[in-house]
Amino acid sequence: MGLSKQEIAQRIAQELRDKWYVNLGIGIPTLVANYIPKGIEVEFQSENGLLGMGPFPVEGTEDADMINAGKQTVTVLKGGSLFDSATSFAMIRGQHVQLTVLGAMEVAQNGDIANWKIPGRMVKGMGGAMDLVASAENIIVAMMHTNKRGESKILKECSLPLTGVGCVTKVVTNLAVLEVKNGAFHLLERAPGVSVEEIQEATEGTLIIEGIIPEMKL
Amino acid sequence: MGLSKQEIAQRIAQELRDKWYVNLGIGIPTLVANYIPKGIEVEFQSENGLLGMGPFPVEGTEDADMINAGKQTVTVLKGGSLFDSATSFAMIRGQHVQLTVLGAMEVAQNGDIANWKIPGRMVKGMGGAMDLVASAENIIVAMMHTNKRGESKILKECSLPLTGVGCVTKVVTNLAVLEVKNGAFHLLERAPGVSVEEIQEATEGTLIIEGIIPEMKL
Amino acid sequence: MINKVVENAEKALLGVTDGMTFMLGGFGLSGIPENSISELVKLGVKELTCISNNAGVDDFGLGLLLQKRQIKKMISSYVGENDEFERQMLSGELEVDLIPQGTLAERCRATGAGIPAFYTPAGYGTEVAEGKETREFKGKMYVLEHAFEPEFAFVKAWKGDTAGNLIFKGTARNFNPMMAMAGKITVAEVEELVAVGELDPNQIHTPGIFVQRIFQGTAYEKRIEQRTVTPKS
Amino acid sequence: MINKVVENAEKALLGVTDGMTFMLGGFGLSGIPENSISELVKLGVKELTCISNNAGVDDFGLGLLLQKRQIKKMISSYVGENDEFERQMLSGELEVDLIPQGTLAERCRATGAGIPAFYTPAGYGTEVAEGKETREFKGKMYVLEHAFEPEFAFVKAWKGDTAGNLIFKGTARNFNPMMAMAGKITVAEVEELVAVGELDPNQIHTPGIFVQRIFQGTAYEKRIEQRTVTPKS
Repeated sequence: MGLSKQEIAQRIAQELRDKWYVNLGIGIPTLVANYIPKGIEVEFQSENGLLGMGPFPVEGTEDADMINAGKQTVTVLKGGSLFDSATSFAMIRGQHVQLTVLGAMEVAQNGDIANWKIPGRMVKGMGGAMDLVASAENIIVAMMHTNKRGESKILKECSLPLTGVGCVTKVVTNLAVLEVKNGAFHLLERAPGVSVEEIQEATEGTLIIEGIIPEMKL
Repeated sequence: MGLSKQEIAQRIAQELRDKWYVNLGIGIPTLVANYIPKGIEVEFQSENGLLGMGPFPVEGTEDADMINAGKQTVTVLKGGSLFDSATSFAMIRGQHVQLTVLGAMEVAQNGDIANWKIPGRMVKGMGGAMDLVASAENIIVAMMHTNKRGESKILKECSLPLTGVGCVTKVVTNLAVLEVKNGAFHLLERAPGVSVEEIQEATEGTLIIEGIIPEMKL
Repeated sequence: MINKVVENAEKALLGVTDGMTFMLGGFGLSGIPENSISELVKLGVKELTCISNNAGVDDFGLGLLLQKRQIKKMISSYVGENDEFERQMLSGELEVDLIPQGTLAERCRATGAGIPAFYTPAGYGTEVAEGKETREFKGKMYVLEHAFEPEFAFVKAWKGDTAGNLIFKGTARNFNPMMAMAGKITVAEVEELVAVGELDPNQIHTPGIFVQRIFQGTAYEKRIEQRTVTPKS
Repeated sequence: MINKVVENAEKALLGVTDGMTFMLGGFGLSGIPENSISELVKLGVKELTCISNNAGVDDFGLGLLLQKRQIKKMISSYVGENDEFERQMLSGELEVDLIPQGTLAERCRATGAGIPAFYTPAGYGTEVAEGKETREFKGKMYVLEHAFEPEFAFVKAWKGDTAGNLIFKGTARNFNPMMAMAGKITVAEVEELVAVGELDPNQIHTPGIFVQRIFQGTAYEKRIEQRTVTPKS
């Protein structure tokens, strides 16, 4: 029901603004780079030490010394730069990156996010996610509204160990665009064909619905 | 009486060891570079961002973009490197520099040093001296044993505002080589033609004299 | 790529007002933002707090702002070589905060890197540490030092591209890279402004993300403070 | 210039013993010290604490040391992609300390820069901050993080000269420069060892002062973890 992963990325791309530096997490967020709106310039930062990240290399030119934070072979655009990990996180911690887009297992109505650990299961680590969510002013989460069992991931309180506290500003799911403020989820847009009632039902956290909720335009 | 400034530098140069990185302060310490013992390799660090500092440039090749911490035009040797001030003081604070040689107005028997401020007079600032003395394991002070009025600068306690506490390991003056340990100055060597009594008289701090004190060899 | 180019110093300094806190790169007279300083003199903004390792000489560098009494407070590590500075300081017209050079460099970096405070051994047991928190780590004493909050940072580079990437030359690098990181608005003036693609991404000293405005500087004097040479043989 | 060259990995690792703490550069499999890791396997040293952003894959990188059960504890930010790691961790054979990537990078730099501790926002309010000091600066909460104490750091560079100066290539730079700063003994292996004078002093990423031993590496595999390409059109 609702948006595909590609469409979630497409909707998030509408949030990009001219002259923003953007860090895209692994998964759906990475796809956002395919939908940059016309007429704006953004630069993608990869926290392993790359600014001005370009598309995948042409077959045969891939280089083990040129990867992104997802360990995929990538390229650097003209005007890009390479640097060490301390400088990279100086950019992130110092709020030089205007937008972070990342995935989540759970988001809470106070802006908490959980996306790195499921107790009892294998723990792979937080990578750069804790630095990113503790630092960025704009944090958009790309995620499915519910888990495979149909349970809401848009919660009153996170049940999983947190990645960051009170930091998420917006959530784009397969069902809706939600703004996180004043301790609640504010419904901004519906996915095409999805009703407000369906969103309400899939949302465990407090959902504020004000006025007529428009359908997303993709 | 005793050594010239050149000779003080010459004596200090004997303290250099193979493979040491060395920071030389302004004044007498700078002259140490002229007396590197044969058969050893040392590299000079200048805290404004230069490692492998070479001699003054040949007339006509001087460059405003290549100076040392004393603002003198210098050169960089083959194998040298240039870096920013934060990296430079990372080298210093992180104890990657094996020896610091600097001047002083006063040194005390507990290793305190004062060399940056005379209250009531114009204060020029400490520059990098406080970082250097707080960090280096080997700190040799190059100074005159007494001031212009003949008063000792080798003291029980510093009277001037401190640059660093308990940090000086050795003092080379126009009269003597002193080791600073266990709360006292230990007389190691006399300047040629200077007697132990003359050194004792010029020293206000506790002076330990054990056995026969040899004359310096220059 | 995001284009950071502005036409000239005048455009680059848009928004500068009285009472602001600035960082200015350079060590001695090497690597100082000559064009931005000239523009500040021209603008006549006053009551400035200037964070800069040195204070120039009487007729060059920050000395020019001192002559016009535009500076209220200097935060530096070494301020000799400047008679007007001395006069204003001794007369109490000018506030001066002297801090160890390595602490100054690290505080600039911390500002840009989102580190609000760190511990350093420099100055422990001296008047520099008075009123500051101190603490022992593994048997050695340290002082807690904080980040700054500059509104503008003015830096000078050798080469820069339109995306704001900078390369410095020789020891003119000094404080410029950390101050570039630290400015809320960082203005970079360069000796040579080039198109994107002309600088090797692997050899950038300051990535463009840290620079908000860049312009082609003009008429660099690059004065030498202590000309020391080896005679031609 | 001080000559740092040693003949090979065997000479470079002289003094390595059981129970030591190492830093190892690299992000994923990019920029890892392949030769030093092979030598550690050969030496068979055990009970190691390894500080490295990742833990390699089963049959490459730090995975090779894990296979031989040489590692007692891993300090990393992300350790997926490794079945043997998972088995040892879940069985309790392997201690794992997971810390945010930026905190890891900054702790490495702090180690080399003589900064015993600093404040960072990363991990505040999470289990990463449990048992750690927290503190408010200007309305935001931060966690106090400390330097490490590694006996050896193993880094891999693209080019290096006999004085120990290093230049990295592309994103293979990552953690290598800070770890080079941090090692009590830093061992650098390079793809190309050159004479002094062949590297531009203005373009050095790691000044030689941070490197105690350097050697010409051999037989680099430089494995790619996720080969993603654009088809030839």
